[in-house]
Amino acid sequence: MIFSLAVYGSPYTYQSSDSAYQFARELLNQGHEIYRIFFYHDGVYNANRLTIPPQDEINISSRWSSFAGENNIELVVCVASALRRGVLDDSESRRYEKDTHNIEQNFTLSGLGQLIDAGIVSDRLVTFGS
Amino acid sequence: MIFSLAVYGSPYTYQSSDSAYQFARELLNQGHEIYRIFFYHDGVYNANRLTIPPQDEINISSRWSSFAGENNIELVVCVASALRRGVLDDSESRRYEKDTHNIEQNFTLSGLGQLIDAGIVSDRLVTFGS
Amino acid sequence: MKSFLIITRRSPYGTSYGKEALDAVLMASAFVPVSLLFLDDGVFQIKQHQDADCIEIKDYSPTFAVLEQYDVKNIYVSASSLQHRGLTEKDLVLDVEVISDARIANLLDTNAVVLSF
Amino acid sequence: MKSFLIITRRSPYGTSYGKEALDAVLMASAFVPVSLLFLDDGVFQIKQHQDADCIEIKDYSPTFAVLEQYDVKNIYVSASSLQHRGLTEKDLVLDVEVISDARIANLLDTNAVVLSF
Amino acid sequence: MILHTVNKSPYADQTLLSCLRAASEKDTLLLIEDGVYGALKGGEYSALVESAAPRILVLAPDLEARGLLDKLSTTIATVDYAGFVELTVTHDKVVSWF
Amino acid sequence: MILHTVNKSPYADQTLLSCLRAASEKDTLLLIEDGVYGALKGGEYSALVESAAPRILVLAPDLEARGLLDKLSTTIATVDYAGFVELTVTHDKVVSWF
Repeated sequence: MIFSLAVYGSPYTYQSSDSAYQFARELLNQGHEIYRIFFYHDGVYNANRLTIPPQDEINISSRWSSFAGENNIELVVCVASALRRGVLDDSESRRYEKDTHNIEQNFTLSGLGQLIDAGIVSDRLVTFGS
Repeated sequence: MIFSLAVYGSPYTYQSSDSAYQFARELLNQGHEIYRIFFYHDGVYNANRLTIPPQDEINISSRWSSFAGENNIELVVCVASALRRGVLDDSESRRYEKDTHNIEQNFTLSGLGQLIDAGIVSDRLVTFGS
Repeated sequence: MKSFLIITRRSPYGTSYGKEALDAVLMASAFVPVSLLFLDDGVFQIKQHQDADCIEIKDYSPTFAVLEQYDVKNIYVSASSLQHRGLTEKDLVLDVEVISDARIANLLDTNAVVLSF
Repeated sequence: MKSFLIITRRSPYGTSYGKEALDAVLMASAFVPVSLLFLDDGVFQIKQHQDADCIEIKDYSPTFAVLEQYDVKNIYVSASSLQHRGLTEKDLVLDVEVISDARIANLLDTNAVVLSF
Repeated sequence: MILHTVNKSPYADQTLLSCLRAASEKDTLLLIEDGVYGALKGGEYSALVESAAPRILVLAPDLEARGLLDKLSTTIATVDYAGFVELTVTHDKVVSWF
Repeated sequence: MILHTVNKSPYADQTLLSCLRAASEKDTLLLIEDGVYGALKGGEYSALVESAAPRILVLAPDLEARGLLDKLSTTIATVDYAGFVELTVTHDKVVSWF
């Protein structure tokens, strides 16, 4: 089956990104396809590449990034949610004349339409809320 | 009287930073002193200088920064909370070999001891939770 | 074409979920048939007389009032949620269909995709 | 010297508040007399047999069990919170004083600073 | 004498109930943010709040923002931010429930 | 046939009650994250959950993480993440309550 996931919780604060990751990994184990993982609300902070967790804890944004890279999965961050919360890619950073960007590799900023599209295209859309 | 505030909510997502700001402004109106405003939990995102709110909305991190600058108030961000959530100053950024930092002017990263100290020194410590 | 049900369960301003639900409704309405359900504290999203200027937050409740212009025709509010909160239809900014819990179960059943906020 | 009361009201892992309360207790204990109160879902912080490895989150409950070593001697748990949840003292990782709601009101009164998480 | 603040709706969350269990008669409860929904008249929690032992107040700007001035329980008084600050001065400490 | 997930403790939050009001008899409820506290035996919400019309399951790793294996209500079965995924396949859609 084709799945998409939506993640709304900030990493390290809410369990929702951990749950979404465990669920996503199990989807691939069972041979399902992940069409898209969409980050909305405080979930956009999952894409912040500046996170430095303690050494005995997992780096959540790197974990998503490796997972997506290895399995060719789209990680889409809602651009409107991300801009107001200060998660920028290179192009938004330039457009708004900021001196840097902070988005982790393999994450893409895009519109909320990508969440609706994920709902249309996927057999199942599973939300991990906060 | 001497006041300190603690802010735990992420900006734009929870009202707690708005409430804390309104309260802080009124403290000064009434002639009280603000010893420190301490950002903990997802409140550390208040210090992210990369936020780009829509034009008809307030920039919460700039608002804190101006308020602190004009009134000489200490804005302290819990360093442990901030590192794991990816809010870095120049020195932490270098220490962990990141290529940039994202802390807004007039915010300082420091230890959780600064919250305890604020409780000891201030006549009142008021928490704005999420 | 798959139909979407969007549910808003949170009160306004305390968290941003209400605003984000509204954005999702507007976006979805451009592509698919959308129903919107105000449930639990979500019913407060459409309470009349909101004025968030006084807390320096942007007031988005007027947009809920004009959703019909965006082809969002199926707008529902939970009868039990209103009743628990001492509210009636007259307290709301827009005409909505007030529905029972059984009808809500039916809405969940008949829409292909359910997004909750 | 001002005394601090730290209250933890949230369950573990769903949010990080429990871990942050623990950090605050450890920090405060270096400077001031600290009391710690487990209230509401906070009582689940000290439920025995936790093992967060299975959800790949760091398990901090063992630190609660050794708080006495950090000079945190006054550790309380709400009797009504335990009872509502079907728990007893025997379910907990450390020896705590189980106290009534009236005693909790008294703790709030007698400590100079109250931090809640 | 404690000023308790509560920022969660009792219709969504148990925080107000928990605060009421711990508060003393001489304390004051201030409902802020989504806590103001506790000040509604005619709702499921109205009787409980109206008969609570501590004095209960509500933060006017948060009430007004949510369009609830016409729904305020008649036994509950409002304060603005100036009043909120004054309450923190006249009480010995503030305990936040969230 | 719907799979409902609930991730909030009923002792803190009304979300589980709300889900139960909206769920049909033929649906399944899966308690995840802090939702697993709804599966406790001997608590205030145990009778309600045990007598609920829809089938109620609990996510084992979240239960185990919280040290609740010894407190699980005898009428509630557990599933692991593999079982969670299978439930999303065997039900028509997933509705998340949080």
